[in-house]
Amino acid sequence: MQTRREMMTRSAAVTLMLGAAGVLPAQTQSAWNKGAFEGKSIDDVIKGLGLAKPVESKDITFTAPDIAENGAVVPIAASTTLPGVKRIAFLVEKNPTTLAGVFEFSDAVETSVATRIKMAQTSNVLAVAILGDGKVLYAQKEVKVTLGGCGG
Amino acid sequence: MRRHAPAVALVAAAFAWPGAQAQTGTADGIAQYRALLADGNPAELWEAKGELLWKQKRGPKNVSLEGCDLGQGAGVVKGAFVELPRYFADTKRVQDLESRLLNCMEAQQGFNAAEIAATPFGRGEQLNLEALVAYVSAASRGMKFRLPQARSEERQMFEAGKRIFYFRAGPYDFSCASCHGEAGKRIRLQELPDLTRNPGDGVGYAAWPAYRLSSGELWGMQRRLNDCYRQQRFPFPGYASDATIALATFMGVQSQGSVSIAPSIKR
Amino acid sequence: MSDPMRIRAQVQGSGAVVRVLMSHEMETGLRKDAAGKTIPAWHITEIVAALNGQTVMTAQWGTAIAKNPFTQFTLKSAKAGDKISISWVDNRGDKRTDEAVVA
Amino acid sequence: MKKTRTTSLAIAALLAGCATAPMTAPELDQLTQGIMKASFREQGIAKLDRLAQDELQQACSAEKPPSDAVAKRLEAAQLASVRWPADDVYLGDWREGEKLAQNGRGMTWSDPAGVPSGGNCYNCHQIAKTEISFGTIGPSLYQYGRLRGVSDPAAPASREMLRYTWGKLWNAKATNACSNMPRFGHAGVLSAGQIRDLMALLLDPKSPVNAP
Repeated sequence: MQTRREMMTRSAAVTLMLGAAGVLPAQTQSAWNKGAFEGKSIDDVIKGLGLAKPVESKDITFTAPDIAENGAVVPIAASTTLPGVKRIAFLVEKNPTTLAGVFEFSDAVETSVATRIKMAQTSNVLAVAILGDGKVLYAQKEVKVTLGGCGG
Repeated sequence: MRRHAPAVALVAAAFAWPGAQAQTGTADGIAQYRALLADGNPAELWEAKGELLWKQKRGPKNVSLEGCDLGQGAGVVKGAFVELPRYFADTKRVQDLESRLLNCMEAQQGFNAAEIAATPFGRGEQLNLEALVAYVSAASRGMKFRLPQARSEERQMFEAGKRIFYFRAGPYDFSCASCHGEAGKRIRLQELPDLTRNPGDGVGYAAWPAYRLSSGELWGMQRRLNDCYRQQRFPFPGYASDATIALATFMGVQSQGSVSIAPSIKR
Repeated sequence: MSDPMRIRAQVQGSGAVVRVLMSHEMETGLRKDAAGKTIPAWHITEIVAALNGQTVMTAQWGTAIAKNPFTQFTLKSAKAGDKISISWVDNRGDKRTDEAVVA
Repeated sequence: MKKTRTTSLAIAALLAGCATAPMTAPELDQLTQGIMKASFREQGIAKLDRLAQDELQQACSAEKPPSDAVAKRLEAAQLASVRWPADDVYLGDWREGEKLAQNGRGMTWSDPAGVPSGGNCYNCHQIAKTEISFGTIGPSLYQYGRLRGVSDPAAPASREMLRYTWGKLWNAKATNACSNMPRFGHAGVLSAGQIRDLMALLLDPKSPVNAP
């Protein structure tokens, strides 16, 4: 078991190492956004990320299943061809904490990402796209989480 | 990830499914969910780990498993899984993959097989066994089951397995056949393979070992059967016990000629 | 020690599709063990993807990314032989980097 | 472990000894019994006595069901053992019944002792329309009371259906010897009070099961 101090030192060392190797971009060298990840509502998260009010947009393509056979693993994907999108965040309205993850894109990649999230119950899931000019757009979908197996 | 069709195409296919929005919503929804997960089975992580473990010098004797005979000769992995359980002359037993691996770990690497068999799933050497099981089964992916039944010991294990399959007991009166005795049935939303006959390519016996989404672990047939018996409200079947090997023989012979997709991905 | 990732980078058109599987518990910090004790949160917090040493995508993750995470993204421009590396750091300070070659 | 190993060897010897002529059915039965005995151990609340079959379990453990005559005799014996509800009160609270129907826990080796079991109903049956995750091993029970004309459970005309349903829940084998459904009352899986709640879920006109 390690002490808290050791852990912090190690974490800082990792960040420094990755930073020195040019692996971490300037934006994420500041640590993980604790405030945003502890948010318990969409508003909390938007505030935590320091964003403007999101506007629903058809330009964000958001893929999620209608029904999740297992809430422990829900495949989702978001993409957009809109220019200027720098980040995409995934939010689950009814999870204990709302923000699942934030992806940040350089010009070398498409603004398109797929991942898998956990859902505690049936909920709206949002893909929030953050543009370089401060605009915030989103698409959402309800995903039903079903009970499965013998339940024992 | 082994299938090289890009996930985007799979996603598109899932949504272009005829009548995706139509009346049978639930079944289509589940099919769409599974299609979205088809690419990128975390079982690959276990396959990779298992390959390392197979080749790594380990145990009190510090040797690899490359001298282990899974039925195709020492060190031959490809094609072994689809011919198990089978009779082994050195142990004079019909053995499934897990019990055979235990033998090799004891005889060659110097591990204590009984101790590993008694270790709870998902801990210690059991974790390594699961990786080995993923690796060995993956080496037969796409091959058809062809369990040997030439020896009387093998045929007797099939017959015993059949009897155990239909054996009803416990407070709920369940047998394996209670849930797996008829085609087209489900528990909740999960289809139940009919194991009284050949359920086909990649179904039932031909889909295990598998990555379980619910626990995020890789389950071999031993763990699959163990949890079936738990939910049957039976007492605890010993790891690699003859009852589990007999059942595996019964199911494997039923699946003769069907293609193994193991390790697959399951709810 | 953590187990290796599985990284596949496959040329598609002038770019490449990158698929990554990571071995990680991604414990939420909300579950209890058999004795009723809360299992502490343990999850990947940051991801960095680089192409030939140049960062191309990063991510911050919370506890709601599924166990044994899967992520897919697309490089606009890549050719066979290019080197992709993926690094993660978790909330315990553990880290891992794995590499793959675009094929 | 040592004990298991010795028994395995004994079975191996038995297997080897019979390598010349195929085993007869009784020999295979005996072999199977030996394998079962050597393979299981008790764990938590799941003791080895659970492997001891009663007459009905034994009769329903073959590939083919028992003959009609045997089935009839077994059904009659099961029916005779049904305990009917005290004070003629058949219906409890459908809300509690719905919770029980959803609950699939109880009586496994990972369940603690003394915790009431669930009914496992949705595992095999469609029941309320709102639950889309239901099994199909048993028939749909949606609109159960409504389809059977039970508009007033207290009316004398409803009595036969109340008794039939109670009998099914208490001991499904009383009407179908080798039914896949557990004998919830008979085996002590559910209490009479829990069965009343399930009765209400199926038969109370206010239950969502019977919503028009």
